[in-house]
Amino acid sequence: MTDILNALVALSNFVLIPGAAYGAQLALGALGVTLIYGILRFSNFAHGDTMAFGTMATILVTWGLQSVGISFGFLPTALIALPVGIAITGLLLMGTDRTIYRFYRKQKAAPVVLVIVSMGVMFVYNGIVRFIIGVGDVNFADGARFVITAREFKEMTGLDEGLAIRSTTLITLVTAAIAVALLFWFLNRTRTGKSMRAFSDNEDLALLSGINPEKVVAVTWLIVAALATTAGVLYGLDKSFKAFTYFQLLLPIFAAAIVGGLGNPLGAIAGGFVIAFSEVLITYAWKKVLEYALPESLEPSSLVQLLSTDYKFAVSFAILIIVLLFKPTGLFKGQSV
Amino acid sequence: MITVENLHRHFGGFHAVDGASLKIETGSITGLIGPNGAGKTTLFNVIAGRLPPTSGRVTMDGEDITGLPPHELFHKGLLRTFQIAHEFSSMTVRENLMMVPASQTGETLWNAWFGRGKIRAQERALAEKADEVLDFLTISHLADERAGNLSGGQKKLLELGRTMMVDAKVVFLDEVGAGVNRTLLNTIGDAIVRLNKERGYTFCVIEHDMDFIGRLCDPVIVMAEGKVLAEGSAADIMKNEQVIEAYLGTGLKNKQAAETA
Amino acid sequence: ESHGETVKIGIILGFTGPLESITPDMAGGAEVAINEINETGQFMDGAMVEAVRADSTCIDAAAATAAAERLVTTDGVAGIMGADCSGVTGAILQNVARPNGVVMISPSATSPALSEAEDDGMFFRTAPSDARQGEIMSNVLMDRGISEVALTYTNNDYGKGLADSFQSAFEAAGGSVTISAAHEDGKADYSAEVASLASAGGEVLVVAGYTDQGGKGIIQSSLDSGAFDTFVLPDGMIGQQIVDDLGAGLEGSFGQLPGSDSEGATMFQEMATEAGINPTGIYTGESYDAAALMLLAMQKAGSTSASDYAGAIMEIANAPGEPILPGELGKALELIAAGEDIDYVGATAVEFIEPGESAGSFREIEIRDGAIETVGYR
Amino acid sequence: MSLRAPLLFVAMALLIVATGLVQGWNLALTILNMGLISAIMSLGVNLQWGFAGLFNVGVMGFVALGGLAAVLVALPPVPDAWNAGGLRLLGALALGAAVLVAAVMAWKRKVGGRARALVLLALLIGGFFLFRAALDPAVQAIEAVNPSLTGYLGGLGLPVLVSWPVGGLLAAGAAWIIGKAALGLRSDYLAIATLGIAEIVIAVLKNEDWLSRGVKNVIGIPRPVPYEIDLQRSEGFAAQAAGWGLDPVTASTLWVKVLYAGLFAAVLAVILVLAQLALASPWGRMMRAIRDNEVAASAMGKNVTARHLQVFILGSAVCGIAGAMMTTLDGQLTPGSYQPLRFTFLVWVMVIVGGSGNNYGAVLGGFLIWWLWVMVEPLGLWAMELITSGMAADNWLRGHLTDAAAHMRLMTMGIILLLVLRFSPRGLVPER
Amino acid sequence: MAEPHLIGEGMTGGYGRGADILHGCTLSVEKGKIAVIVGPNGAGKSTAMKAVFGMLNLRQGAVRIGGEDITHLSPQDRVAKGMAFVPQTSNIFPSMTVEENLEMGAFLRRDDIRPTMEQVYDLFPILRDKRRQAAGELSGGQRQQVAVGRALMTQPSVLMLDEPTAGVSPIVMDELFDRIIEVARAGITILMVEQNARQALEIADTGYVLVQGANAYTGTGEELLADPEVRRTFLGG
Ligand SMILES: Nc1ncnc2c1ncn2[C@@H]1O[C@H](COP(=O)(O)OP(=O)(O)OP(=O)(O)O)[C@@H](O)[C@H]1O
Ligand SMILES: Nc1ncnc2c1ncn2[C@@H]1O[C@H](COP(=O)(O)OP(=O)(O)OP(=O)(O)O)[C@@H](O)[C@H]1O
Ligand SMILES: [Mg+2]
Ligand SMILES: [Mg+2]
Repeated sequence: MTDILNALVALSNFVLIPGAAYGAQLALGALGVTLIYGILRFSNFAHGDTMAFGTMATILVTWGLQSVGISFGFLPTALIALPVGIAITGLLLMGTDRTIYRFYRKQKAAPVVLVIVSMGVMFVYNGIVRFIIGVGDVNFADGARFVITAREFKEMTGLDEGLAIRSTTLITLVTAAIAVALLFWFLNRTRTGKSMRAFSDNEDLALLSGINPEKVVAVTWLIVAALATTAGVLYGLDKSFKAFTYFQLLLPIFAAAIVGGLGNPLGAIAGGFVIAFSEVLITYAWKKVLEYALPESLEPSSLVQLLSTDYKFAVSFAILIIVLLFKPTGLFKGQSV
Repeated sequence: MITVENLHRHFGGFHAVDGASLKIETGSITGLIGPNGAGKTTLFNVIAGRLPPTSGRVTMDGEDITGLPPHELFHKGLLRTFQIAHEFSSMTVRENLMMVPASQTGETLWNAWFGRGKIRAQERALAEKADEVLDFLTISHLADERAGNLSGGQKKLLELGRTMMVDAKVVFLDEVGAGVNRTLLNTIGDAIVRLNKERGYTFCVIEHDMDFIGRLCDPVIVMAEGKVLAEGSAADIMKNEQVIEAYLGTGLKNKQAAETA
Repeated sequence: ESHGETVKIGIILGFTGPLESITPDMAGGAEVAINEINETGQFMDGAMVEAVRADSTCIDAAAATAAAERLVTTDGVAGIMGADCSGVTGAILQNVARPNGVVMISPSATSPALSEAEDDGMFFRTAPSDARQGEIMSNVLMDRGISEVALTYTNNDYGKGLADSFQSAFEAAGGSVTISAAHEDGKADYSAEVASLASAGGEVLVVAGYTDQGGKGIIQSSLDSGAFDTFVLPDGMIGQQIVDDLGAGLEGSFGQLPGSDSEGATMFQEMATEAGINPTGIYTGESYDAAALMLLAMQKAGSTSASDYAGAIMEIANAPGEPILPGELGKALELIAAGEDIDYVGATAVEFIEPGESAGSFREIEIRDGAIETVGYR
Repeated sequence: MSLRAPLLFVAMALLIVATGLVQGWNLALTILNMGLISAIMSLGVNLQWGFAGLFNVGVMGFVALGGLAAVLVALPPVPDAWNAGGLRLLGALALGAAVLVAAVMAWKRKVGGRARALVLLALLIGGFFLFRAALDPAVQAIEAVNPSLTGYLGGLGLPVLVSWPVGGLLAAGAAWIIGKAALGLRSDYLAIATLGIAEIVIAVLKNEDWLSRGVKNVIGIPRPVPYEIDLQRSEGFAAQAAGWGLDPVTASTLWVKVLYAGLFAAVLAVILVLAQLALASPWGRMMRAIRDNEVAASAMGKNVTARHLQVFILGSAVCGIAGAMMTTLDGQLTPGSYQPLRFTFLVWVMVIVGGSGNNYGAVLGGFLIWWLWVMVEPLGLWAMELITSGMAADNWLRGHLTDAAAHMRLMTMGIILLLVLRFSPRGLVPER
Repeated sequence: MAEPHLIGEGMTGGYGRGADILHGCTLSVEKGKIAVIVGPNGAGKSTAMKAVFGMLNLRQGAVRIGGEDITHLSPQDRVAKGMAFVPQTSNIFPSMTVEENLEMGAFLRRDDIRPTMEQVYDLFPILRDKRRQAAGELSGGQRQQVAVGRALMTQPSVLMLDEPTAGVSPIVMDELFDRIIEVARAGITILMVEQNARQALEIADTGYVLVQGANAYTGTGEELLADPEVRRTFLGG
């Protein structure tokens, strides 16, 4: 019996919880990507760097707060700074839209042109972030890192295996759930949300219905700023902030948004978990779990690993491709241009 | 002859085509009418291979053609137009027509690279043919315009024009008349009759303009709610109470009564 | 007659790209040596040395080649301190350095394959060979009575080479490696790797990576999930930053990095701190040494032409001669000018073996009370 | 066509010449050579996107396969490794392929819903373990052969030029498999699928050491042109160089680059002519029709799937050829250096900035963006100097900015990219 | 006589930098009346409608509503002035449900829209059944009904319809024409393009025949219907 419990705890500790944490992080990022795709109809390559910028802004404010001695108890101080970070990022995004994207929107440029333009923006944000905060690792987490550590868990339960739960994991999961619910409600139930969908569906007709495109775009960027900054800060609290890693996050985030179905918030969430779990599960070495779960005589001598971790990205992409082969526009029937 | 046997096409729980059976006789101009949402376009889409049927069978001259992809059906001589115009918007109007004929020499890369001479002759013939068609459709001045820039009606004409670029056996016309000027539509009607008489094309025509149907089609098949409601000559159909109730309405009946009177 | 001339040295490192967070300190290290030389005013009858930086991008061989081409043909550098990643280093060596006859001293390219590259005697490196460090690491573990380890390495020539050499040495010595799992640098999440490492088990986890890259992510994730408490850290993983970042988690972890029982390392740390660069940054000492060696060799040959001074590098690096520590470059210049032999020791106890690479003696360290403490030399 | 394209090409040539005059001809030729290769890559992508609207974001994978070809063709075989496990390895691969073929055949059988799925699953899982059981020992044996220098099977020892077409074939083969599976996907969904496949290709290259030494890299790939050192040592060449008024070192470095440039230019010219002929033919018209409206094209008798597959294979093959050329030029294969940013997205930038759908545009974009990619570094530094020139030497900001100067590189790239697209949103040489 | 409620006067212009499509075209409608535009394909009917709605840059001419010059207003501002427009093509939001399409029509309204929506459903009963379905999945005729419904939701004072009956079945067409008369009686100004010209001209107060971007014939609906030349050349005999 305890063996079974140990097996379950080991599986949770190394697969389920980390997978859920990573999945929720990807999901939050993917929400932003999917929203831009859904409303403005292009894949925004600058999203990773937008997350980096938002996080950087939040970090700077956090430092400010910390230096005057403000903290948030067992929660990270960065959460207090977050709204300010969002506001700054919002300004940046709206400014970018004004100076750059709007021109192409007016021209009715093909989506792929906007994609390339967003690459240009990506390079520029890239530079801005590195100018301001540099290229190194920045640790800005404070407050309690764990809700429960592996050791505490072992002591509490007397099991051989520990179970660690980080506070950021919980915050991220809760935030992702709230964000997707809010976004879903906003897009499908509110007037502004519907007008945004209308704008994405048929821009000219939206105009004829009296919808103000500039307002739609501004609201979109503001929500994106909130999503990107929140995602970036939560990720940074969990791991650490480093500009290059945020750029690298872009690919799994895109993968999540696409496999879930572009333009669909629920899809972004589902996609995040699909990507995260396919990375963790397929390359997992089942040895330990089986040792607990199976009788002595059947215990495996090898690692019982389907593929080595070298292939974890390959595997997650392979799963993504297989999903797409069966569901060509993603799990939740996304849009396509 | 095209036969459709007990054809079903469902979208989720909705039965757009719900057990339709009908025949399109070789050499006929068959009309297909019915209320909006009766399943006419869906039926066309299934016959022409655009949508797979949920169940049922389609044959052409005895051969089972159910579920064949559109391009194979095209090669068998089955052509169709689209209710909502599907032009190649970034190509010129002439190119839109010239791309239609199948098995052009220049459509293989080998010939594109090494058979320039042959291609040139064929292209010239194609361009001439295209210009003839454009002339007929009264849009020859637009030959070099991007098709995306055409007016709504002109796009419908282009749809029709494509079917005139090749020798087809069976042509399915989905509301080519909607949005087309009535004077021009009459000319088109004449052309359809001529193609039917002189070249033996079989036509199946969806149209809501009863004048047009009445003038051209025999027989007329009426669909409603995914099934065949009635079939017969145009005159019979227009007197059919069921059809009047579901489709024609009393307004037109009154008008026609007035006109005949 | 070279009085008042300017000698240019190219510094080609990946200032953008995956290694962008460590390269500024590396370049800084090299520039510390250059400034030191300039301040003496005794280099080649009063010539001044100027550093010209260029971006290797670490990953883009073609861009790196173009950058090196510019340094050599446009700026006319007399030697190249670089490059960092083995891939671009090989490309620059073959396509620019060799054809133009320019010396390259890389502070960090550790691929064993580079030893065999055709180099016409133009290529040197101050980074220790992966093969040697593997053996040392195996000894360190064996001496501590540890016989079962899990191993993860960064998936490049450095990590792979080190992991391979360690594994074969360790297994030959009777130890067992439960799993050898690669990790990619700069990725978002390392749960999958840690899950497999934990499942395979082992007394300690050997992390052949970089302090601010995937290696740190792996350790962080292992600590979070309680998978391992003790880590074995080779050179790429040792730096004060990671100790500060991970706090108590690294307590009791140990490892080794190139270094000898000389004051060189400490002296360099002081100099670096003064110059405002991170003294424990990876490969900063190696960069300092690379630049110093190159310049001293020029002094020795009395020429900035590679064909003249390339041969002098080995002579200077090794005994016999007066040992030279960081901060003593002025003395070295004087000795050379006086026609005496020197034995450059530098920040990393440079000792060159054929074909021009560091033999490497190692310093064993352990993390105690949040500090990196030296526990011995090997 | 207007004068725009020729003028832009002249301007591009002038840029390169100016680079030569200001910064030296070696640098100019280096840029030109990679520019030629970039132009070929961007032609390949243009074939897929510009002609047929296929959003292939897996360019990197095909380029890498081309690079692999250079190793497999040009390096000498490693007899010890072949003896250790070469045949066993080939057998294992054949077994793996057989399992896959069997699985595909089982899948194609129209009968038996759930039973078929189960059989398929059993086949795949069983086959996978069988395959691993056969493969792993062979791999271990091969990789154990002098791992720091070889540890792989080596190549065929043929002239490296052979690897260019072979690279194309390798990429084409991969494209065929990928196309069969994934071309049903549209727009961004196809994009992410191809991106994923490219990542898988790179993962294989990085981790299958028996194939091309994985991350340990293969260096010293033989060249199709002489080595500078040999030229410098040759009496005849020295005399020649003196005749040109150059010292042997400069002359040899220039000469080698000129030779490469000639080879690359020839390949580019052939591909460009073929692409241009294809675009202007009925085939090109058919492709554009498919790009504009697949549904209508298919109703007009065009086999959309087959055409997509064809053009996907062609474009990928072109990328593969370019990849082999690039690896030849670098003289080494370093799988770790294949990054999507550089080998996929930068190529896309070339196509879009040049003008998608237009072969000349793609070529121009290839040259221009490559030139920028190399030149933004000094441009960025220079801009930074300009910005900081007014500041005091010990100004904190100045120090901070100077430290960050390297990042001006990407920023400059971004700004120039945005400027170019601002003034010609449809590319420098638009389709029409 | 006071100026007509809606007037597009001497409109000249075209798309982008291309050639002019309209050449001094004039259209006007009195308040609560119906004006119908007919003409061959490509005559510029849709272009004229777009010009009146501000979706085209006019080089010459003016558009006035109730005497107020609105030539330089954006389309949204014209919606705010009580104008509604059903374009000829892409006139629905395809991925939104039928009901959401109708709601978007009422985007600028702040009052209760339920009654109007009920009216639309009464007029087009099929839409009630399909109200939760994405409009892009509807049949051609059903889409057309959604498009007209969307415009009616605006409760406009000027209603502009570009071929509203294209593709709708006779029974719905009759309903639609009846409804248009009703709407006009309620004081709403109606400007529409029709190819079902005979039915349309029967209910028209004013008819315009447009040829090559210019007015060719103008008169009451009856006059045009009675003109044999017009009948033969434009109305199909
Ligand atoms: N993709 C789809 N998903 C769901 N329902 C659909 C889809 N396509 C069509 N339908 C439904 O099927 C029914 C039949 O549509 P179809 O287009 O065949 O009608 P139709 O007879 O051509 O009508 P019309 O005369 O208006 O063109 C309609 O009620 C429509 O809403
Ligand atoms: N977006 C556009 N760009 C350029 N030219 C256009 C554009 N739209 C229409 N045209 C051209 O303007 C002319 C008038 O088009 P318009 O759509 O106004 O015709 P219409 O009278 O409404 O015809 P129909 O009855 O066929 O709808 C046509 O010749 C067409 O080719
Ligand atoms: Mg229909
Ligand atoms: Mg029109």
